[in-house]
Amino acid sequence: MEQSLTGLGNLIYEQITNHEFPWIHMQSRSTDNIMYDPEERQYVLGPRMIRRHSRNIRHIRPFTQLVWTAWFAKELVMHRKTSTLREVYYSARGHRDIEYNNQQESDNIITDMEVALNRAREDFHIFPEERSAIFGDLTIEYTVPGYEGRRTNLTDHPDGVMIGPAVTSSEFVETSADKVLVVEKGAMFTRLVEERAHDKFNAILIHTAGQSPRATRGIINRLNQDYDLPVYIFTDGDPWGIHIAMVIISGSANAAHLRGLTTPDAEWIGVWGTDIIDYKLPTEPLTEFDHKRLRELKNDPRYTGDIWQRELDVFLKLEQKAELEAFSRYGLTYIVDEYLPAKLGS
Amino acid sequence: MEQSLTGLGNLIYEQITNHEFPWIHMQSRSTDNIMYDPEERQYVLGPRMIRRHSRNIRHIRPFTQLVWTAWFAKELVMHRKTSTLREVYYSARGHRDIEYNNQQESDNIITDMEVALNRAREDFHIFPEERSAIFGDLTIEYTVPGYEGRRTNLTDHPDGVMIGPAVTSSEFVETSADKVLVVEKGAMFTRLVEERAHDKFNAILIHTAGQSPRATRGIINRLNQDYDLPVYIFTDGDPWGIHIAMVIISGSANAAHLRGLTTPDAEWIGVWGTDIIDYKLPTEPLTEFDHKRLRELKNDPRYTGDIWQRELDVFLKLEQKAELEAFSRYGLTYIVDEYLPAKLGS
Amino acid sequence: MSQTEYQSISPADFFYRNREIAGFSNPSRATYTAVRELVENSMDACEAQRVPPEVYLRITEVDDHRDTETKIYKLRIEDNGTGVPSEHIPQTFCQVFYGSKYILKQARGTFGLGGTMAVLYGQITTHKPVQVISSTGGEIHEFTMMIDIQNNRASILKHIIRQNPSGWRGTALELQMEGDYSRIMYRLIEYLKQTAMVNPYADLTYVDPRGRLYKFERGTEKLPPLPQSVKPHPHGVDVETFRRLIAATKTRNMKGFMMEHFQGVGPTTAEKFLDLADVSTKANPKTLSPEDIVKAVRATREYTGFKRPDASCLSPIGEELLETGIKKELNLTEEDYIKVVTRKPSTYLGFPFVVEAAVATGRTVRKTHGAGMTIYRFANRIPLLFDESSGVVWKAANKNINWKTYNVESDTSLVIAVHICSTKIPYKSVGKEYMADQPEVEKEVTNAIREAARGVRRYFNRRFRIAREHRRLNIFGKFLPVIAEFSSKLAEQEIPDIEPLLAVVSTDIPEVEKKLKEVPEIVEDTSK
Amino acid sequence: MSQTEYQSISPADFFYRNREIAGFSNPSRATYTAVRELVENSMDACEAQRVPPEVYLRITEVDDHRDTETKIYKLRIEDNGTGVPSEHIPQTFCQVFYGSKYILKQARGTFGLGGTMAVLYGQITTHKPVQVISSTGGEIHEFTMMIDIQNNRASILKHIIRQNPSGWRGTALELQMEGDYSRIMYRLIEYLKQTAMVNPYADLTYVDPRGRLYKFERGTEKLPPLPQSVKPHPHGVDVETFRRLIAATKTRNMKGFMMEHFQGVGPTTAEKFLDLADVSTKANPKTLSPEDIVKAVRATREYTGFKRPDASCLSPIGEELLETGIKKELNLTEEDYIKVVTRKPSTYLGFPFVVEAAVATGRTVRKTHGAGMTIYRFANRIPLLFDESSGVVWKAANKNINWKTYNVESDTSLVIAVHICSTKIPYKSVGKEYMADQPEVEKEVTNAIREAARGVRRYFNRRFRIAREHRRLNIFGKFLPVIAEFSSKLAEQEIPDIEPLLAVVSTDIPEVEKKLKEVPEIVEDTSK
Repeated sequence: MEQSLTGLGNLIYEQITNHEFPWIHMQSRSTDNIMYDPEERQYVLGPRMIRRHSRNIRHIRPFTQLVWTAWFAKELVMHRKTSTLREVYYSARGHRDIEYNNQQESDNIITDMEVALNRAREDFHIFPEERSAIFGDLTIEYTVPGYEGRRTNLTDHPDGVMIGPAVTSSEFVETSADKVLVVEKGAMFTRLVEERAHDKFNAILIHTAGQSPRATRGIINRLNQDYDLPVYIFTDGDPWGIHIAMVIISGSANAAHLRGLTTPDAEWIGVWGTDIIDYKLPTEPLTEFDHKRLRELKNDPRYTGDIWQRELDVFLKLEQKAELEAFSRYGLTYIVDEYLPAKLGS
Repeated sequence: MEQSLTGLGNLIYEQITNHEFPWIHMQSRSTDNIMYDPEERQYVLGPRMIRRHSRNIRHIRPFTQLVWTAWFAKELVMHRKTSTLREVYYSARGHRDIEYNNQQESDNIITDMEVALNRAREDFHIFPEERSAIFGDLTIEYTVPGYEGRRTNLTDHPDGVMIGPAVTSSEFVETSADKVLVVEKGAMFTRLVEERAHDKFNAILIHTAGQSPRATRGIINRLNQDYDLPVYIFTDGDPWGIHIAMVIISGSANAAHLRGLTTPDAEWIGVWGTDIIDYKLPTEPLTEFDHKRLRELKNDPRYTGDIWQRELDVFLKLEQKAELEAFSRYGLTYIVDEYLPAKLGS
Repeated sequence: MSQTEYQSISPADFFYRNREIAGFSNPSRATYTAVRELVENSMDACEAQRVPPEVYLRITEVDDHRDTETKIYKLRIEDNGTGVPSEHIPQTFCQVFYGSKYILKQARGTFGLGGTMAVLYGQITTHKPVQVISSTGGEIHEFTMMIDIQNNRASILKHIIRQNPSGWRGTALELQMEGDYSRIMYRLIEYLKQTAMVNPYADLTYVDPRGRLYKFERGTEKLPPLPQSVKPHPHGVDVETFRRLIAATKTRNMKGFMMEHFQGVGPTTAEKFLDLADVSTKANPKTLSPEDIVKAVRATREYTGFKRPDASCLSPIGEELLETGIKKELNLTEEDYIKVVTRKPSTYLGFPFVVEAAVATGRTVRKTHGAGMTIYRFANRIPLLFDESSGVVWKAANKNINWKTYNVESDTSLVIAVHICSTKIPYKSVGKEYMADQPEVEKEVTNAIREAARGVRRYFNRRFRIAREHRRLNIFGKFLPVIAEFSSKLAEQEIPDIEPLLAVVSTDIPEVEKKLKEVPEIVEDTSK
Repeated sequence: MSQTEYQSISPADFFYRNREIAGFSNPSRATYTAVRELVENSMDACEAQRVPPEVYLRITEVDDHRDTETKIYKLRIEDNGTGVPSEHIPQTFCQVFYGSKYILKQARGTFGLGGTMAVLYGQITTHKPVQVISSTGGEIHEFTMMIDIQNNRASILKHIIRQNPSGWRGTALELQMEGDYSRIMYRLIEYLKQTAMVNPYADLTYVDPRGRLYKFERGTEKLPPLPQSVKPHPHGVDVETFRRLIAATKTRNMKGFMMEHFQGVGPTTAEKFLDLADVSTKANPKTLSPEDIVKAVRATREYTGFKRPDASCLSPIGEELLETGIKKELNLTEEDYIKVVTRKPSTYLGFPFVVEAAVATGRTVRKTHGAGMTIYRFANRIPLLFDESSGVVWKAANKNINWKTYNVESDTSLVIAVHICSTKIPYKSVGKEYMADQPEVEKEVTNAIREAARGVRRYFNRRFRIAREHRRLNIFGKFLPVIAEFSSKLAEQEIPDIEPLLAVVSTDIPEVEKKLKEVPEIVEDTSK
């Protein structure tokens, strides 16, 4: 890690001493250079390269920010610290010529760095703020400073275990579970824990807290790859929930430059449009925005599979959507007693 | 718990059999009946009572919803289940005459029930979705089904422990800490854990994830009351951060009917307006809305203390605000190495 | 150095050179104005005759091989009015500033220009003469004429006199003009429709250049009273009028002069007024100095004791007729709101006028007119279609009235119709499309709309109350069973009987109100 | 059955009864209109005399004990123009439809009504005579007169002839009228200010009723060329004009007739045109049938070969004078944008006209006029202040032009001034406050504004480019040291020297541009 950052420094340093305006080469992240790779079953960057050139008046500021961010990352790695994206943004404050206008800009430069160095930001110890959680029979061994070698079982804490830097960087020791059940919401996660869904389905439960953070996608990928556990994803029945599932399965365009974050064999088990009909779920009408999004998804190359096209059509036809909590209509245990068995059995 | 709910049922049942339109008596929650009690050091409800009367055409629907909600709560308690506020809202879906228009309406009826029965909703096993977290040397014993008697130490998991129904309902066994340090943000909490602030300051660390959930306020109160631990609160330096601290200290008007959620002796240690000056922190300008809010706080009876008035004036004069992360300007460890020692020492 | 030339021109020449100020600015507008002026003259002639008007209008395209939008049209109009005495026919139709309209009573045309301007425009665009056939009951006179524009007089090409065995009375006129029908078609039909709306006793027939027949049939034979010529009202009379009256008077003193030449001035009023004006009651009018005249005239504006002007020279449509016309036109039902108000006569600059206003709203109005306000404007029973936002009615309806106080929002469907009748409508231009905002007129229009709108708030409230009572009766039957069900589950009891409670509320509304009083007052829960 | 009465009235009587259509609708508006008409007459008289105008205007309050807003004022106006020959003085000032303005050349007043209407209004509100003193260089004639309204003629009360040893030439007029100064004060001053703007060769002096002196001094002695009387242009001539020319002609055949009586018609044009009109070149004009005349007239609109109309009868201000006037008035600096365009002459309905337009923007305009568009309208050098949004200029500027293409947003400060000069301005009303949207006029106005605005986009772009170059030179000095610092930290090396790189960019702009070309083209990073 340190090497790649130092290498970047050397490159720029040499350009300057050669009286060249420094520049770097990287894969283009423009939309026309992001393509779906059916073999990898995820988005990948195409072959087009761009230069970020300090001679270009519109590039010099982001170029400078990139160099500073690389330095900041090197500091983190050297001192075994972690940082949130927001802390990176704030750390630039006060450096008058680097200061970001907003966090979006800062996050974007960090992604540039990932592309330029071909590494995930987690490798540079930079994490997002979102908190997802995990629960189930999985024993892990910590690697964070002060906890090296300590083990814990993820059923130890009945409220579930937060996925922070410590879980992300831990080794997985053993599990008796035979599947992974991913839900998008904390409330449903608590419901599943309370209803002992991990026992009933012999599953590791994960909640993503909305769109899944990359660290959590990485954990899902590891559980699927290392332990051969099938992964089932259970989201709201709306375009946003559907896409949460798809990003776990096939990744996002934003992370086209990274590998190891997708789980192409994971299955989205609901809430389907057909569930709305079959279970007579309470619904909300689709908004104009939902509509637009559903139509976009229909044309997205990740959604070519039959199930996806069928369900997208059902939502568009029904003009309705449903949340996970919609099953509460039939009582709090219905989802564990009836719905999930039916779905996981199929 | 069950008794009070059954009692409510009996009251209404008897009114109907007496050919009376049923009604109930409760303390008014209207703003003119909420007053600050300097002895209790929190907001309390005044003596004014109102009737919720099913004969009144504008009351009959909320009255019906209240009866239904009481029944739902009784089911939860009887079956030792918990429910989120959102699940309560969804559980009413499909009951055509009860259905809430939105969750706000449902939450409001639950508060009515709290007032009518003089109990907190957590007693009826109803929780909000927010997730706060705790870390530090505190051993707890679970009481939730399946974990009865199991103990855990809250340093066991280096990402921190989520405060869910299990932690909320646990018994506190022992602690070696001599203070509680509360922060409003997950990122700062992770920073403190990583910098071993619990060791350095011998503290239990809590993050509230924004405005503190009641369960977390209850835990802070217990640590302060049962173990005599002083509580220090560290928030963003803006009207919203200030008020997060104040609600932990003196409670909210919304919970004027409840006791045991406030910690009047807790101290707000920053980010102060004077810190902005003393530490030359990067700032954002106050928005129009911030301004309005600061002026409201100045006239709030909870803010009569000298420190509060002084700091509110400083913010107004500076026309600036600062986030917790602002200290990152001086490096990631500055806050633990320099700022907090200075603050906690004073 | 140039020599400056001086010359005089005739009124006809003036309007020939400045025809756009009379509404003949381009072929399509000229088509509209010509029709309008001719229809109005015919309507006036019929009303003077006290017969329900029957007006027949035909526009035909004269064979014209040019393929342009501007074409030559033949206009023919016939009426059953008084007819024009043969000796007046040439001047009436071929002389500017000649006609029957220069006296103090209400008539549609007030400039006396309209008919002649149509003839003039036809002549200068087609060089064709006008044909007029008219009879006052005796012989029928048929004239073929052109206007001698430079001298403002008729040049008669042909004059035929025919017998009239059937006793026909009326006028027919035929002229050719360059016009543009396609661009003005919809406005023309709208004009005739609105004319029918405020003249419910008239039959209008129109055959358009494409051969389509439009018939607007009368809804009543009843005519409004014929307006009468009256003496001027003293309030706001100007110096010139005063001077002319003095020049013509036979009275010997000012008291007699005031009583003789002005409306509603009796001995007491005359004395009080002359006292305020500081003019002796005994002074001989003929010897009054210019300063005295000015003093007297200025005093007319300050003296507040005059009677309201005599309305007998005016002919308002009347609340009943106007309501009938509008209801018929808008297809209003009993569910809709309509209120028509005829105000008392008022005066501006010495001219009496009456404002009538109608306000309508309701489901039918929403269906036909959509959201927002629709304004219909009429002046002496003429619809005004152009330049709506420049006129006094638009100003009164949009600027002067706070519609919020009538529970009218910007998307409420509302129709406002305003009719102003006066011996002299304060038009801002000779084209007669909108009325100047004379303060007195503006005030009357505003008050008339306000008065007609007064019931709108009550109408909305009533509709709202009816809907609420329906909901009320429903609501107990809906919620009480649920309360019974879940309270019994809570109490772990059988479901109680709610029939006695439902019996209380299922009686009719007045009884409910009575029973409600017996239930103890409930403190309002203001936290909700 | 009522008896219908017929009568004729005089033009003076017509306008007495309908004075609001000439702009005399109420005391404040009447004050404005009277001043305007008199100032315009004076300016015309001076220009006819080829002397830079010196116009003196004074309004004084006549002692009036009444405590109302409406008061009696005395208006006095003096000029150094041609003067009016004594034999024409009574008619010029006391007869409607008499004057020097009924010929085909550009003059400010075109209705020939203004001066007489002011006199008429003064008379009917105060019953006071008008006093006119005038000399064409010889004796000085002093008239005291009133208008005999019923007969449209002057009644002379006094006529004094004086010697004129100093050779004074000019006219002074004094009248009394009822008016309301306080309500119209700001408009009057704005009117004079804008008049000064488009008449930079005139000295205007104004003493208001409160004794305040306003002086608008000339910026040049240069007068625009005097407009000449010309023959009519054939395009759009109407049947009546054609007929009058035929009645008056001495030519024997139509070819000669066309060449003799119309502008710019030579033998070839005459032949081609008559061929299109299907009229024989040899036909005797006097024997033409009405149909032939109509055919010929309609053909004038279709024949496209006529020359543009002769502009010698028009007197545009000219690009240079107009730019000077606007720059002076708006205090524009070199930093601001202004472009003035004088279009080639065009014609509508046979009347030639020229449109001039100015567009200005920049920092000064933003400071003085705020955000958005300000429109100044002028017609034959008269500012138009009322009813802006009804006129053709407003329509052209707001509806016809897509300002986005000029980089003009709704909050861009923009001044648009449009001057239309014509032998006949297409006013919509006699009050002369806005111009009708004749299609030809609308098109010319739109094109003139477009042309004047053409540089606006370039102006904004240039300003933007200059600002950008400043930033550019700055930016390398700012970022290169930071890159050097942190790359050296990353590489764990000493900080490298960036001076050689800064040397490349610190040269001046053209050199930078040249050097830039040597650097290999950079692929655009479109993901940013």
